[in-house]
Parts: sequence; structure tokens; C-alpha cells
Amino acid sequence: MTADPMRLLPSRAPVVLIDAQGEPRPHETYALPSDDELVAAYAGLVAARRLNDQASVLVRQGRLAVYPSSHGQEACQVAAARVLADDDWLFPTYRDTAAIVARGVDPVQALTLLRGDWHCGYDPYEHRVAPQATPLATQLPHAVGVALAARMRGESTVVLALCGDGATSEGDFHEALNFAAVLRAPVVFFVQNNQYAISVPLARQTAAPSLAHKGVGYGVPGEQVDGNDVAALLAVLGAAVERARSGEGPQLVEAHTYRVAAHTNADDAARYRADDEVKAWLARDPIIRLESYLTRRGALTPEKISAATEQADRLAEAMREGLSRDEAANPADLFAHVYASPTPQLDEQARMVADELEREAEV
Amino acid sequence: MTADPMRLLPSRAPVVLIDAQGEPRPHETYALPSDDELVAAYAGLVAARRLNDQASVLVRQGRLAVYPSSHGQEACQVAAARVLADDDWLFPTYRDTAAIVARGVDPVQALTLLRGDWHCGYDPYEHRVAPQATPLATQLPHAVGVALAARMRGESTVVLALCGDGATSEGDFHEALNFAAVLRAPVVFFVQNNQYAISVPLARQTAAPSLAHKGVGYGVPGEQVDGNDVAALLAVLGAAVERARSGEGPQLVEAHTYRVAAHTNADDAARYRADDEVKAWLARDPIIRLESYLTRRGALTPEKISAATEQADRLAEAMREGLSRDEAANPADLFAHVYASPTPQLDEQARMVADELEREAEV
Amino acid sequence: MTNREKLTMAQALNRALRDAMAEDETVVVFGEDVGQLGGVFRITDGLTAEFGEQRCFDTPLAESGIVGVAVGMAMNGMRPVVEMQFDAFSYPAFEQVASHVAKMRNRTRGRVGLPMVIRIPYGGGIGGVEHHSDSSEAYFAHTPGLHVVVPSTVADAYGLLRAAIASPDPVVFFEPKKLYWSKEEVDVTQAVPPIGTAVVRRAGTDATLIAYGPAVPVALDAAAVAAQEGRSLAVVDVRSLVPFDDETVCQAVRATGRAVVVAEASGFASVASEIAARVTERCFHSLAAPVRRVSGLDIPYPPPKYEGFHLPTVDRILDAVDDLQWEEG
Amino acid sequence: MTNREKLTMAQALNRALRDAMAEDETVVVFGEDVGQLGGVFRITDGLTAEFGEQRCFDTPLAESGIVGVAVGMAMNGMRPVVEMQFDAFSYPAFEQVASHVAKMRNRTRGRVGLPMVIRIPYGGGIGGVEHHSDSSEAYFAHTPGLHVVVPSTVADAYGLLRAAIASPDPVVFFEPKKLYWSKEEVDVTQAVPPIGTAVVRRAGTDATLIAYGPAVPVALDAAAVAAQEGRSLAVVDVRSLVPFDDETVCQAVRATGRAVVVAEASGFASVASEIAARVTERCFHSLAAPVRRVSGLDIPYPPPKYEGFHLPTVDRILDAVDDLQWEEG
Ligand SMILES: Cc1ncc(C[n+]2csc(CCOP(=O)(O)OP(=O)(O)O)c2C)c(N)n1
Ligand SMILES: Cc1ncc(C[n+]2csc(CCOP(=O)(O)OP(=O)(O)O)c2C)c(N)n1
Ligand SMILES: [Mg+2]
Ligand SMILES: [Mg+2]
Repeated sequence: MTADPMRLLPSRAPVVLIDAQGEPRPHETYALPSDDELVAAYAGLVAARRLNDQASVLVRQGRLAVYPSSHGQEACQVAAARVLADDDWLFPTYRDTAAIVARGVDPVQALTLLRGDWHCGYDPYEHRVAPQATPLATQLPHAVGVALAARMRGESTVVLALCGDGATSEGDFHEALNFAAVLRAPVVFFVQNNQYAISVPLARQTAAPSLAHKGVGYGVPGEQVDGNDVAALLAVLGAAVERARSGEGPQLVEAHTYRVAAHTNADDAARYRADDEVKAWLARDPIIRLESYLTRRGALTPEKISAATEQADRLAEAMREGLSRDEAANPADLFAHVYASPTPQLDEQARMVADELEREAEV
Repeated sequence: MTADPMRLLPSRAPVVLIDAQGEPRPHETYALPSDDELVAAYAGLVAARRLNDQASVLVRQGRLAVYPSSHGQEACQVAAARVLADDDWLFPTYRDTAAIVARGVDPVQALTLLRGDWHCGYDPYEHRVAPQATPLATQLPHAVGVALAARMRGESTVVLALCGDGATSEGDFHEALNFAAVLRAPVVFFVQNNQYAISVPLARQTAAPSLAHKGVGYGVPGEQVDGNDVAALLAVLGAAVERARSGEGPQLVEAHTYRVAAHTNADDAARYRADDEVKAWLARDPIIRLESYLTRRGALTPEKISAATEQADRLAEAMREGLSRDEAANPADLFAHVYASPTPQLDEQARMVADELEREAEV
Repeated sequence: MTNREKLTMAQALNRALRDAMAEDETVVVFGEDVGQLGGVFRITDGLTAEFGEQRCFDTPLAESGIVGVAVGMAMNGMRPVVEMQFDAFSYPAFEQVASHVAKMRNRTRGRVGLPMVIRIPYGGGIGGVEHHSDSSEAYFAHTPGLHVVVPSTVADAYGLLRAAIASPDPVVFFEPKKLYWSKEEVDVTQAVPPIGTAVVRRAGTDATLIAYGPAVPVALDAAAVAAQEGRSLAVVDVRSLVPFDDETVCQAVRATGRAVVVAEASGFASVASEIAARVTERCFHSLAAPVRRVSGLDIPYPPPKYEGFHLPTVDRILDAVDDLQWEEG
Repeated sequence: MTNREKLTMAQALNRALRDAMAEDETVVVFGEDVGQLGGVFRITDGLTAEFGEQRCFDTPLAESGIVGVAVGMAMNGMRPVVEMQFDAFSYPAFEQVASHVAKMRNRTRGRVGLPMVIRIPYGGGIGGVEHHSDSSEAYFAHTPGLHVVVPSTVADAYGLLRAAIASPDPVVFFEPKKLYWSKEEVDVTQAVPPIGTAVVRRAGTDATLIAYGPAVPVALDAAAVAAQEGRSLAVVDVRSLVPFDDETVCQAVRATGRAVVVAEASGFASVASEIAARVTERCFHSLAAPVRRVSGLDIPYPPPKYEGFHLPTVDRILDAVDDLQWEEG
């Protein structure tokens, strides 16, 4: 209980390194990432936006059951994936498909849940990406456990755990931050504050000066960052990851961003927010500002822009292609993984289902 | 989200108005309570200490099943009761029997739970004291609900909700503070940080600068106070209650105190803490310092001390007396209050039990 | 003059909330997205507009907090009706429900009752992704101190919700999501069915199907098919799991001598188990065959693509009926 | 040379943890007060001293956090064994158990198993105040994806805890508090009983008592009294609720033609309901009478002064046996 509270509080305003006009803004603590890094991030943003667009089309075509878009939050998605080393772990939510794909997971596998197939279509160990969590904040204690297990074995793994502004109200958010702080788990908690939890605006979610201010109550440093500025995100999240890796414990990072689309395709955002608000945020788009900054510096050439677009086209093509095929459901799959080996009770139920199908086939 | 974080942070050190030597310590924000108020509090402290002592004896005699003592925390107990108006509510835990009694509940009724009889022996509405909560932190959202209901009806009720340092780690603590802040419920959350949750010391419970620092994460002002200084407690809690009453929302107050006895009679504190630590805290006893302060001022005379002692004697006598009688268990009581009226299923079970007893009586 | 109107179950639930709020100003509605949005299923649509933010409001996103705050309100003169957004999202509130909602009256020897309703959209069949199709009634039905109610018709949805709100006891109110858009002509001015009563939805002489909630229409379909095949099946809609209407259920079973319990939830240690056990205890010598259960499989709720295998179907019910040892009867 | 030692159940559980930790360094133990204090029941006594703070440690006071962190550890190569301090204090963790512990393997198509154990001191009969005597096994047994185990003997306590820790699947391990101090001569080097097997504790010919956990000794006492009265009762100890050993249980019931299920938990929608229902389904034509249940009353667990009325007693079991329609048999 000797932590200096002042060192735990976030900066007064969100960290910005490139502003909405694409102008660089010098910062006393955080340096601008290199042009190369930002050009790579740019390609990531373009791909993420394309993924969001394509997925929304696929929903309308009935190829996906539901899609929670991260349109407008692409800078957060890409930065979350880019600051991690291969051995690190990412803990995503249902809204973080773009981050999952940015980390290397096959997009069709990543969309398995949202197309109404099995709940996690990828191997979590392959890219060290946990299954997408739907019950809010419940993945955060898991992230702490993964980090602790790695540290017990002397590994230098860091875990980046994502959640939304709404999820910070859940008890599991509190418990996870507290466990991480007390047990000094190398976890970076990254809150994408997109201003809404479905229809509920931030002001109904918290009365705190910022969500990043929640850190001090756990002895965890909090930081807030412009969530539409990928440069600031890379700098702030990168520093948090390295701090955690060096054994200094967890950190809380809040990104101020905006959910441009409705909560999911099933939601009607017109019921609870004005178009003007959305428009104001569109002017702060993460891609436009980065493009203008890099173009002005000459780091982003028309060729590089086309390369990024083509890469995004290929991604979209792979999504269309992969999601156009429906594998038939195999009822044996229902029972295969409830336990390492099925109980006698499950065997009995599997036989019942198989019998039914056999008889159906005979008819 | 415009709250100034600096105004939400607690003072750097716990507020003290009378120090361990009984010397007054001027404070820029909080004034010393009047001598009359402190003399009345003194009588409360003596009674509370006596209640703890007597209850511990009754446990050894088998008249109580278990007793979690507030020995050493009497200043918190008494102040919690004294700052409330009649129409306010107190939400106590299992350790707060002394506060419940200080609020006017009959001690024998208050001890019903701990003697192994029904779980709440008093009428919660009579003195506006909620049932003692055992599942940690679960009473805190109830306190918020009671406060909101009162405010909806335009009443000026304030709710004081108690919990321990350990309980602050539970999700319900988080959710309650957040709801109170967002919905501006007139609740004062009062954490008695007695340094232990059973065997677990504070350092294993939190890495925060203080528990009072948790407030800022909810937009709730936090304050910390010397929990063995009843004058400081009366001033700080009193101000928090009046602030809440005036519509300015909830507050979080942490009292730094010490659990002098073991967790309960069933616990063996020697397994996890050193005698020296206990001794150091005994030197900061809440009664001794108040007695020396008031005596030096001439406000506490030998007559007043005897009066307080006699009052405490009568309390102890009432406890011994009331707990010496055991009422026979009436099995019909098992079914009477599960629902407003018993279900047919319960009627059936009640008949079964009654039949058994009848047949037993016949044998 | 007739008061009959065609309503969906969702509309009937909305109407019940509205009517209860209009009649009794202590009724307050809160939860996640229930205010301006009107709930993700629109069950609370228009309530904030009509009754103001004080009476119907959004809370922070925390189910334990929602139920816990409702407990406090109910302790202090209000009749809160809270919504859990989906079935599985009631689990974070389980501690509050099991340790407080269910026990407050008993703990305080009747002095503190909790007239509150926890509404839970529940069950499958709507193609929901993980955690959006659970049937959790067993957890609550097993917990003494709660009333547990599941309507299967539009009229019952209205009537039982009114009864739940009027009840001095806490009621866990399950709303079959699959039936939200089912339509029926109803008269909401009609008498409210008391909690604790089952109802015979179809008379029959050969065997009795005992069902509740979303399984009731499936059971009725099965009975219709069976009728074509020359077998007469009665269908009882339990609708109140706690208290349980032994009389109506057992009377139907005794009359037919055979019974199948139909429910969506996984079968092991479920409400279906209870019904099978208690019917057998009470009707043993009238039974020509053991009571069979057709329930959800003992697996985590599967993804949309697979839910057809998991849920009770007409065929599975008829198979179970066929199994009732007709030869030996 | 003999390996037999006299141990209490508490000591046997402590020994099981110690032996598992010594054999496998991925086994870690954590929870509230399990470190220096050794747990409020001393089940983890000495583990921190022997294996260090890394392997056995106290956590902040938050059950959902404890279980959630265990999930993460189990995802990442460890075998966590966590303690819920008392039965009712597992409820705050219910969301983690129902939505993650039970579903992770299935969700990930077998890629992520969770080899973890949740130890829960459970049941009544120790004079505990409110919330300290619950029997919550039904909540977990009803949730597919969990194994649920309840020992009733010292030897099984050791063996089943070893089996639970070795299991690739999550196991909810119920420890009957009332039996913690029961003593037995055991050989812990003996083979471990596999999870999923029941055992006949006493042979009998007239009726079968089916029990588990703290109800087993009561059932055995009842059988002893019945024997004096000339009635021969078999006693089956279920010990593994999930998976359930239908074979052993049904064989015993078929042999006697009558059965009573005995369990402490409230009866409605309970494991006892399940046992009664499934035994009836499987053994109907061998049954001379309906399967009876003797379980806890459908009330919140009462205070110490009243628990004698709530819990199954020898008399209540014998009454149920008497009810098994011997005249008509
Ligand atoms: C425990 C739980 N309660 C409720 C829900 C239903 N729900 C799904 S998303 C959502 C809003 C989440 O808001 P936020 O955390 O801000 O994330 P965002 O969707 O904005 O990315 C809600 C209430 C849920 N998934 N889990
Ligand atoms: C939800 C819950 N988990 C665990 C317990 C068991 N328990 C009872 S008291 C206690 C320690 C509480 O510590 P603290 O909150 O500091 O209060 P204190 O006892 O020191 O007054 C624990 C773990 C409980 N009562 N409730
Ligand atoms: Mg959001
Ligand atoms: Mg404490």
C-alpha cells in the first residue's frame, strides 16, 4: 500500500500522437511509431475495415447469423494485435473479430461462432487467441490465470485482454483487475470505450472521470488514449505490454472510440442515438487521419495504398469463399467434446439421435 | 464524466482528530465534535466493548454458537450508529452486532443469528437495520436499492452500508458502488479495514494506495479515517451522511482499524499473525484515547465513567439473562415463512414432520 | 362488446407491464437496455416514454447489481420488475437470487417480503449464438423460496406476469423467446390464472404429455399427429413450476395410465426429472409404463446449426409415446 | 508390511493434495485462507510450507475471480485445485462455472480442456449459521460438462480427490463437512476408484437405499436398525453423481424391487429426483412400489436449532421404507 496514487492516474486527456486532421502531436511520454510500423498498421486498418464491411454484407446475405461490427474501432483492433509478440496471448470479445484476424487467425475460422456453427472455430493455442467471450468481462479472470501460469513457468508471456465500456461494470472486471494487481500478473487490460453498451451510453455506465481512473483503486496504472489514433494506441499499448513483460505488473488502458455501426445487425441504433453524433465521430475516422499523415510524410505512396487494398480484397474474397460453403451438421459432434470421453449417459443419448436419423433415412 | 479526479481522492493520510495519546489534532476540513457528543460516544464505546466481552464469554459457555468480535473496532461501530437519523438505514455484516445494538436493537434479538436460531431475530423495519449479511458484499446493492426507493418517494433517507476490507474484493462491492454513483443513490459505503479477512492480510487483498482510493473509479469521493478515533469517524461519516442527504450522491469511507480478536472464536489467529502486531494496535485502543482526551478536558468525570460502566453492566446482564433461556424449536416455523403462504408441497412436508413428532410423542 | 385483441406474446408482456405500472406506482422496471431501447426483445417498449425515467430505466451492465438493487427496493416498498437480457446472463446474479431473493422472507420470519419479479427470456429455437438459448429453470426451481413460472400462451403471458407482479413473493418469470412472436386473440381483462395452477390444453385418453413453456406447442403438435395415427394424447401445460399443481397433473396421468414429460432443458437433475419422479410417486399403481422424459440432451446448448438435434421434436415425443409398452398394457 | 493408517477424512483430503502436488508440479492450490492458515477446515494445512507460495496461495476474496483465474491457469498447462470456503459461497462463481468451466472443452471442440478441481465443503449437520450448510450439488449436476463427485468414506475421499485432480475434465468435488472428522483405517496406496462408479456399501434383499455423501452413513444406520427389525436393506453409495453409474444402482434395485433415495439437499428438482426418475425408467417392471425419496425439505436451510427436522434421519428413512407397499408386494 505504498503506491503513489498520482503515478497510477491516467493523463488528464487521452494521449493523441496524430490528431483527427492527420497532424502529429508531440507528447512528453510517448513517441510516434516509425513510418514503417505505421504503414504496416495502415494496411491492417484497411483490412480490418474491409472485414467489417464484408461481414456486414454476409449477414445480409444470410451467410452469417449475426455480426457485431468494429467499424470505427479498427485502430484499437489492429493495435491490439500488433503490440503482441508471438508467445503473448490475446483475449477477445465477440466484437474483436478484426483483432483476431489481425493476429493471424483464418477469418473463416474466426467467424465460425458468428455464422452459427461451433462456438470457437480456431485452435486457441495456434495463435494464442482465446475463444471469443460473450458473457461480458468473464474472460478477464481467465487472462489473469493464463498470465500467472506462464509466469510460474518463467515464461515472459504477456496477456492482452479486451473488453468494452459496458463490461467494466461487471463484477468480473473488478475481480480480474484486483487479482492481477495483487498477484502481479503480466496482463494489459484494454477497454475499448466505444461510448455505448448496446443502447446504454457511457454516462449511464459510469460517473467516473474516465474508465482509466478505475486503475488506481487496484494499484494498477491507468492510461487513456485516443482510440481512433493507431499511433497513440501502438505507443501506449506497446509501453504497457513491455512494462508487464518486465515484471512490473498489470496496466489498464482505455481507448476513447466510437461504435459507428449498430450494436449488431439485429440492433436499431436510431432508437437511442442521433445521426449527428455518428457524423461527428466519422470525421475522426482512424483510417483517414493515418492516411493523410503518412501521405503527407511521403511514407504512404499510391502503390502502398493499392497493395493494402488488394490485400484487403483477398481477405474479403477468402471470407466470401469460405462462408459460401456449408458443411452438413454431424450429430455425433454434439457428444464428442462435452468431456474428454463421453459419459455412459451421453453414449446412450448419441445412440438415440443416431437411431432417429437412421430411421429417418429409411423412410 | 466531468468529475475532477482530485476532488474524489481521499486525503493522503487517514483523518485523525484525537490521536492515540488522546491529544486533539486540528484538521483543515473536519472539526472536533462537541464534548457532549463525545461523552455520549464514550458511553457507546464502553457498551460496545462490554458487548464484545460478554458475547465472547457466552460463546465459551455454549450460549452462542459463534461470535465474530468487533473488539478494537468499537469506534467504528458506535460512530456508524450515531451518525444516522431515525429514518436512515443501517446495513450491517455479521461483525457489526455492536453497531446494531448501538442503533437500538435489543441485544438478544440482535444475537439470534449467532446463537444458532433464526437468521434475523429483529424486525428490520423497527430500527431500520437490515438483516446481518454473511455472504460478503452482497448487502451493498441492497443498500443502494433501499436508498433509491426512498429517494423515489422523496424521502431524505440515507443508507449507511458496512463491509470489511476483504469484502471490497467481491464483485458486488464494485457493482454496488457503480450503481450508487450512476443512479446517485444516497448511500455511504463504510469499509472497516481491520487489516484481515480471516487470515488474509490487507496486502494480499489489494495493491491500491488505500481502499478509499477505489472511489475515484466510480466517480465517488473517497475518504480515509483513523478507525480508532471516534471523533474523526463521527466527523467524517457525519459529513458523508449529510452530503448524501443533500443529494450529492454516495461516498466511500475507509476506516483503518484492527481486528484485535481472532476472526471468530473458531479461528486461531496465532497461525497467521504475530503477537507484537496485536500489541501495537492495543496501544491505539479507541476507548483509552477518548477517555484521556475527555478527562483532560474535564468533560468526562468519574461519575460519568461509572454511569457508562453501569449502563454497560445492564446490557451485559440483559444478554446473559436473555440468552440463558432457550425456546423450544417449533417445527411449524420451518414452513411458515418460506412464502407468504405455504405451497401445497410445503403443506405436505409440514404434515410429514408433524406426523413424525406425533408418533414420537406416542412412543 | 368484446375485449378480444390479437397480440403477440411480446406485446402481451409489454401490456402486462404497462397495466401493472399504471395501476400501481410502486411498480418499477429496470435492467440493461430496457429504457429508451425498450429491451432487446422490446418487451419494455414505450414504458420510459409513458411512465418516465424514474419508473423504467437502464442500469449499468451488471446482473448481480440489478438483482441486488431490486432486493433493496423491494425491501423498501417498491415492486421491482427486472430483466435479465438472456437466460445465461442471469448467472452472474445467481448469488443474489439464491442467497437473498429466495431467503429474505424466511430469514426475517416473514417481516421482509420481496415482491419482485425477475424476467428471463429463455430457451432455444431462435438460432441464437452461445449463451443465448439456455434453459435455466432447474437452478431456480430447486431453490426454495422462489416461485417459478413459465407461460406458453399469449393469454397466460399476460395473466401470469400480472399475477407475478402482484405476488407478495419473488417470482422468476421465464419467457419462451421462441414464442415471443406467436399470436393469439386474447382478452386481457379476463381473470388472471393463479400462480400454482396447471392447465389441460388438450384432452386425451391414451397417454398424457406433461410440458411447459416452449415445449407445450411441440407437445400439442405431437398430440395432433398422434391423433391422426389413432392415439389420443392429453397435453398438460404445467406453467407454474413452483408451486407445482400435483392435482391437475396427476389427475391427467391417472386417467391415461401413461405419461411423457417434455421440456427443453438438459434432462439430468432437471424439472422434468422432478415431474417424472413425483408423478410416479403419486400415480404408481395407475401407470402401465414408466414415465418417460423427452428433454434437451445433456450437453451444453449447441450452436444454431445443431439445435434441431437438441430440442424435443414431435418425432422424439412420438417415439417416447411408442415406448410406453403398449403391448403389455 | 501394511500401508494402513488411521486418518480422518480431512487428513485424507490433505494427503491427497500433498501427494498430487508432489507427483505433478503443475498442480496448484489456491483460494481464500488456504495458504498460511491451511483453510478454515485445515484441508490445505502445510501445503504452502511444503511446496512454497507459488504452489499454494491465498487470493483476494472473490469466488468468481478464483474460479475464473483457475480457468485461465488450466488453459495454460496447470492443474488448479481451488477451494470455495463454504458451499453457499460458491454461488458468486456460478457464472464462471456454468458458462466457462463446463463449456470450454465443448466450445473449443476438444482443443482446450480444463483439468481443474473445485473443492466445496458442503452439507449440514455441523451447526453452521446461515449459508454454511447448503447442499448445492443439483446446480452443478444439472450443468453438462462438469463431473460431480461426493465421497462418503475416508478412503474414497483420498482416492476420488486424486482421480479428480488427474482427470482431464473439470470436477466439482463435494466434501461432506459433517464427515471431515470421521476416522477410518485406510491404505492410500490402494487403487483409486474411478470417477463414474457407484459402490454397494451393504448387501440386502428387501429394498435398496440409494445415497451419497453425508447421507450414506445415515442410510447405513437405517439399514442396521432395519436388520434388527427383520428387514434387509441394501445400501448403494452413488459417490459419482456425474457420470452416473446406472448399472450398479439399477442392479441393486432390480434385485430388491424396492428403493428409497436419500440425500440432504432440498428434494425439488434435485439429484434425488433424477435418481428416482432414472431408476424408475430403467427398473419399472421390477418395482413393487414407487421409488421414494427422503431428502431435505423444500425450505432454505434452517438454523442449527432446526436442522434435525430438515435432514434425513434414520426414522424418516425407515418410514419411507415402511411406505413401500409391502402388503401389496
Ligand atoms: C454477462 C452479460 N450480460 C449481458 C450480455 C448481453 N450483452 C451483449 S453485448 C452487451 C453490451 C456490451 O457493451 P460493451 O461492453 O460496451 O461492449 P460493446 O458491445 O460496446 O463492444 C450486452 C448487454 C452479455 N453478453 N453478457
Ligand atoms: C461470498 C463469501 N465468501 C466467503 C465467505 C467466508 N468468510 C466469512 S468472513 C470472511 C472474511 C471477511 O473479511 P472482511 O471482509 O475483511 O471482514 P472482517 O471479517 O474482517 O470483518 C470470509 C472469507 C463469506 N462469508 N462470503
Ligand atoms: Mg461499448
Ligand atoms: Mg477485515
